[in-house]
Amino acid sequence: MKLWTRGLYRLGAVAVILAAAWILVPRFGTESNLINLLRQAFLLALVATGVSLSMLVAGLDLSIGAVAALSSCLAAALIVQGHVVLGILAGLAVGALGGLLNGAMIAKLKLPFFIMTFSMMFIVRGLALTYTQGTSIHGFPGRFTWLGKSFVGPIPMPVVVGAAALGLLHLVLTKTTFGRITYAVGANAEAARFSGLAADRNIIHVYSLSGLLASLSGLIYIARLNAADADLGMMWPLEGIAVAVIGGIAFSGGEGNILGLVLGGIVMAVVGNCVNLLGLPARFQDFFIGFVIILAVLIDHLTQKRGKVAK
Amino acid sequence: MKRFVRFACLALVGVVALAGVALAAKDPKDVHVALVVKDLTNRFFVEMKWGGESAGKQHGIRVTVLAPEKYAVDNQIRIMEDLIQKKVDAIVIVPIDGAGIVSGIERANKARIPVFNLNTLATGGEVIGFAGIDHVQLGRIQGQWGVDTLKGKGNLVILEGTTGASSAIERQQGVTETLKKAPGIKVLASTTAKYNRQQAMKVMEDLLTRFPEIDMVLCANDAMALGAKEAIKDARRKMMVVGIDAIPEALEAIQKGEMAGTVDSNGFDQGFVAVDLTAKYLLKDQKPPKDTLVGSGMATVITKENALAFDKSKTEKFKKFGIKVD
Amino acid sequence: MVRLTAKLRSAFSGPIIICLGMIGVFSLLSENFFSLSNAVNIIRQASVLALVAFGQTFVILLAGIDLSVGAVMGLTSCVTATLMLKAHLAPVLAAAIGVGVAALCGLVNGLVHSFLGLNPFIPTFGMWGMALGAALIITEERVLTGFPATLRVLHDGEFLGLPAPLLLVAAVLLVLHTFLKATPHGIATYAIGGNEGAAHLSGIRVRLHKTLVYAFSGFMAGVAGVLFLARSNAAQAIDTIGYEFDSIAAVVVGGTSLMGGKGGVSQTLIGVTLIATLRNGLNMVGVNLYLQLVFIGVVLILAYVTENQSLFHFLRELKRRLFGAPTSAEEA
Amino acid sequence: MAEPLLKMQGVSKSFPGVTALSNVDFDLYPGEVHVLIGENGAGKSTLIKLLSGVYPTDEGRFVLDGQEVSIDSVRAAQEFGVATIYQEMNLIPELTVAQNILLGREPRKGGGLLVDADAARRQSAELLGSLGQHIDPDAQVKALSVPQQQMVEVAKALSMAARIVIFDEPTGTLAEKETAALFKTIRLLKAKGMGIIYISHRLEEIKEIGDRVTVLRDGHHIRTLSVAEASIDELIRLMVGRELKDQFPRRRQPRGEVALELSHVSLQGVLHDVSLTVHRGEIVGLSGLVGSGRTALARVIFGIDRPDSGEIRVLGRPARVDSPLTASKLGLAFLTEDRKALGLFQIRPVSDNIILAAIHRLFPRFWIDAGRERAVAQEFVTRLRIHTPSLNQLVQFLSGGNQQKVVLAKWLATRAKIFILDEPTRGIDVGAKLEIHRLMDELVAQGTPIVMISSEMPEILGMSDRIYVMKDGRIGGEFAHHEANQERILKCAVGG
Repeated sequence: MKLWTRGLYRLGAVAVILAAAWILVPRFGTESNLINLLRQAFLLALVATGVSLSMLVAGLDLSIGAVAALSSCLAAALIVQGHVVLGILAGLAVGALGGLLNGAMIAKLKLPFFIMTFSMMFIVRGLALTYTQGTSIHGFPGRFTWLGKSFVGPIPMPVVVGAAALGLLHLVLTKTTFGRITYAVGANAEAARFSGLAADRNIIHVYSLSGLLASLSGLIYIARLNAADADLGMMWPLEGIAVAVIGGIAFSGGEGNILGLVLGGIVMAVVGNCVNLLGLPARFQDFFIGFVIILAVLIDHLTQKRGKVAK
Repeated sequence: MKRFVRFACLALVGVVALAGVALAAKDPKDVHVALVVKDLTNRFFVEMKWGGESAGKQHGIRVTVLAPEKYAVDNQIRIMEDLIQKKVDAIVIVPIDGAGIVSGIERANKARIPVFNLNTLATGGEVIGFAGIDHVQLGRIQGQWGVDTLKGKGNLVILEGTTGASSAIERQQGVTETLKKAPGIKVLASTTAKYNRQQAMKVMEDLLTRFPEIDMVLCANDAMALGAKEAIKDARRKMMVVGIDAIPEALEAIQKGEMAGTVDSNGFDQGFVAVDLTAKYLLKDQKPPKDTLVGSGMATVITKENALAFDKSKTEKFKKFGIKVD
Repeated sequence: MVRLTAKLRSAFSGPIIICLGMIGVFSLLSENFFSLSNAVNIIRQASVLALVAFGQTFVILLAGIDLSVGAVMGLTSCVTATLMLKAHLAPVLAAAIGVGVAALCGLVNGLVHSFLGLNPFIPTFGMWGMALGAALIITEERVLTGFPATLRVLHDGEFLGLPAPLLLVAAVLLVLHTFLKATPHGIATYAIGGNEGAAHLSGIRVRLHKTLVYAFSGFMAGVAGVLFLARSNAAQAIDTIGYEFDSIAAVVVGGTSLMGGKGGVSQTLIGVTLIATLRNGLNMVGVNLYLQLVFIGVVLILAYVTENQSLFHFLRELKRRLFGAPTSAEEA
Repeated sequence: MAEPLLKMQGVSKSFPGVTALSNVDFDLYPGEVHVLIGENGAGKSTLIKLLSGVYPTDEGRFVLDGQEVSIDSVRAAQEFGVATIYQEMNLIPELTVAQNILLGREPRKGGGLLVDADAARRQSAELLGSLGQHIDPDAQVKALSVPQQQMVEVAKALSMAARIVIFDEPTGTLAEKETAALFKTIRLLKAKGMGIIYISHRLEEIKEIGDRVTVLRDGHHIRTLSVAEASIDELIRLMVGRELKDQFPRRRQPRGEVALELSHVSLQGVLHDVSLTVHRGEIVGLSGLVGSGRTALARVIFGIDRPDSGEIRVLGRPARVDSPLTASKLGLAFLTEDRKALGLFQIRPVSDNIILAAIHRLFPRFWIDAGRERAVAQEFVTRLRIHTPSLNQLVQFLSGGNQQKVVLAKWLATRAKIFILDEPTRGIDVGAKLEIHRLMDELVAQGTPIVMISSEMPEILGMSDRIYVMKDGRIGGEFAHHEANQERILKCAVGG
């Protein structure tokens, strides 16, 4: 019950924001803008999945941006040679591998997630730059840019891919044993161990998945930009946290869901979009986002209180 | 622990005493010049690095190229401080911000390490010379070309560089100068995309929905132009996109007809000239001229017609210095 | 004999070993690294981070976290600069106001966190956005320069031949250390971090205390912001972004537990020194930027590992984990 | 009789949704121990939390020797001389004994700015001395044993110049000997003319330590009577409002083949050459003092700690149990002592908590069938009479007894073949206690063996078929239930 009511509150809030934007901001409602809004929202949500998954197990993955950069640069190197499928697979593999390393060090060697992923961020970014030597890899075959540029009816491919990935993730989290164990580990890792669950293995899988999704976002981005740079996703960890927080993923672990994440993505996208549509300087964006975060969390806080009362 | 500290202090004193007598060597092998650029994740500065290193090779001196991992002037100051400690023979600095870097240069002055200022003019401190491209001029070339090709009327969007960065301000200044003389041209929006490709793509997406009619986009560097052009492609719109810097990727885009043009800011020569002059100063005491203007590789906008030729000449030059281009 | 080695091991714990190791390596690779002037240089560079990290230490001792410091530093330096340029205030006054603003940001963090019981990540991260936005707005994203050099004394000045930042940091360290170890409030800080409920039941005003600690963290970020201004002699909103994570890293690598209740400012100083020495050394040796990043990451991990489980154990563990052995049965 | 030290009149308190206390009267005389009993949720804890200023009171008067006072904060309570020793430890492990005792009230120097460490050390030493304890004031609390920690808490109470000391389930974590020591201390406080409020679920303790006893039920004051005239059965009746004849329902039966066998198991410094056998169809009681290695043994059996030597045979086959994962795969179940930290997923719904341990058995094919999940959860909720508004209720909102039932359900769902229950009924009310005992009896009736660790002598004696007594990590002795009695076990545990 409780979780549902909270979901509804958030849905309502987003509806209000959208309505307000629609009325107040010129050209907000136009088809082209909505499409581009949709695209930005889903890409943000996708980027945030990496951070959110680690948050679900009471961790935090600061290395997603760097991992995405490295994996997409390596992938790009293969793709420009025409090995599209191979490149994509390699990219995803590298991402998952990076995540695996994070997870293993955190779960098995008990490194604090902060130190591990923070250091990982440096290491991986460094490797990516060493590989590209600071020049971009560009000129992809259409068979690849298709991933970021083509449309399904009016819907841009990134939205389709993003929606598919998020939907799949939603199923995995709600309808599978892996999902349940993930929430359990986030709620109380020790209890999970003492209940005979493979908590450590779960944490490793979660971080690997987070790395995998990061590299997927990376691939979509380079397909859109039609070029891969080693400085891809510098701000992703912070953007991801913002989306996750607005989406109601709890830092304490074990709370939050994908629906919230998508809503968070929409809110972030709307804020940025409106700032540009209103012709305000970019600088207002950060301010509003910080503001929205507090606001979202306050709403959440109140509804949570309700939840307790409702017992 | 205590014991260690005492030992460390003794050791320090000893080393300092020895280090007392430093001798200035004229043998090129021992001459060490450090080139500090803004950022090494950007092709333009990578070419500037190549230029510097090539000049170093010619003189047979040692050249180290450094850059901050974060685009912030304080980090450049930090690097300069470290180089001062390292007692390099000279520092060539490409300030992220002309005013912000001053305290760094002053520290070098205090340590009597000659500083050569490259590309972006520092507003204070003593430098043995400045070499650089005239950013205002680059802006003028770009703007004028825009005015001419639009035949004096049309809708224009401008993507500025990182707000506050002097190169961005100057390039913008050049553009606006020329546009003032063309009242027929309407500037719909002029906003920053932080010299960054991702940023530019996002900003452009929003601008495209905001303005149904855009004829031309002027970008303060090619990275932004390339980002913008992708956004335009996705929106299935057509308009001319012009950049600055003439990085290979832009040249390809121009040949493909995806970008209308770009202006060469000649990173390689800038790097080369700066290190060359500094080396001459160190080895042969030749005081470099106060200001050296590095010509743009081409005094006009590079378009489909001359892009190929320009690209060739450039790769020729790189080959000459034994730089292998991907 | 055994006791002596034990003593040595405790004295030369984790980060210190790494520090000494680095100093050794860098001294071999760069002739000018091991010199008094470079030591001073490192101290100058470390001073800003040290001040932020001290504030962060208090927050982390409470098992909290303050993500806003980086942005708050920027806000402080921008406010101070603006006041000097536009309102032509006396630098000292301007700085005071700047620090005041920072403390206010911290206070808000503290209030939202402790009185609404929100996870500290959230208010402080929200504050990150708002402070950064505010700084960008008042500076219109420009770099502010050309104000009286009065403040630069803080960074460039010398007293009795000692660099001002050294004295500043040393003084702050001394005060904070005694505060933590020898005053009721210091003990209360450890108590709250160790067991909040118990602290409350012992009559400690937990919420008030927490709020003040966050305000203090903001205050320290402010001071650091002013020192940063004095150092670079230019104010820009985004320049200090990143200090939030750097400071946390410094605190944790130093050996203060993210779980709270364990650690202190002296440990943090070690962490800060380690990071500063590393960055300086890499430049002195002339390692290229790309590899520098890799080194920084690796050393941070090593430092933490050696600090918290002797490298020895770490390797044994690693071996055990990798080549399936008793403990890896969970994978079975 | 003297003036009452404390009178509480018409005290009421309600939380959103629930009325915790309605119009309760309570009084306390100097030099008496007033015992407070009642089932979980009866309002005991609420009452003392009001008295010690943790919650504000809705209605009611507090009269402290003659004059009315309002206790609006923990500090206020302390200033009125009310000190509370809570069920869960309230010390800070990282701080020293002295720092803990005087926390928040440190002796000052340097113009009140600095803590006078020497004075603190002296005062703490004195306080502990007056309790006949010799604990180093500079020792870190985390280095102390459980009973020592409790003595530190008492010393802390004394340091507040307390006139009223509240003990909330103090013996929960103590074994008999330590309990005896604590009672000695309490008598000492009585002698000093303090008033003691004593809360416990262990009715047999009341006779030993109490003067008067007040029974609460569902937030109402039921009756206050002198311990002399109160019989255990009557008290139980007053608490649950219904007859509860036998607290220990056991149907003895012939034991089956060996299910679990430990031979010469040792763990550096904790366990020494422990050998024991558990047969199908029997409950084996593990008795002994806290820290005698009972829990350590359970942890070894369940693979949390790895023994240095010795062999463990499960269902006849030698087993290398090196993690809870393998343990549960082998059909072992371990209900831990600390249900909050190690047993429950507080922020997850009841249904999740019930199915999680069995998740791979119930859903071997990765996908979770929602219908099946609810069915299983519902089955246990009904069978164990877990009181919850719905299967989606978050466990954190259930009462202690029901939480314990959920943990038990979690293990029952795994169809484990051997159960290890560590303090299965600690801190839960008589009603729930009985139900859990019934479940244990059902289990063994079906042949499933149970190893039960308990510090409650009656439970050990009442439930076990065989009893192992542990002492300093060794098996001190073994008794069949008919030959066991309080004295023999105690003698064995204390080793007189």
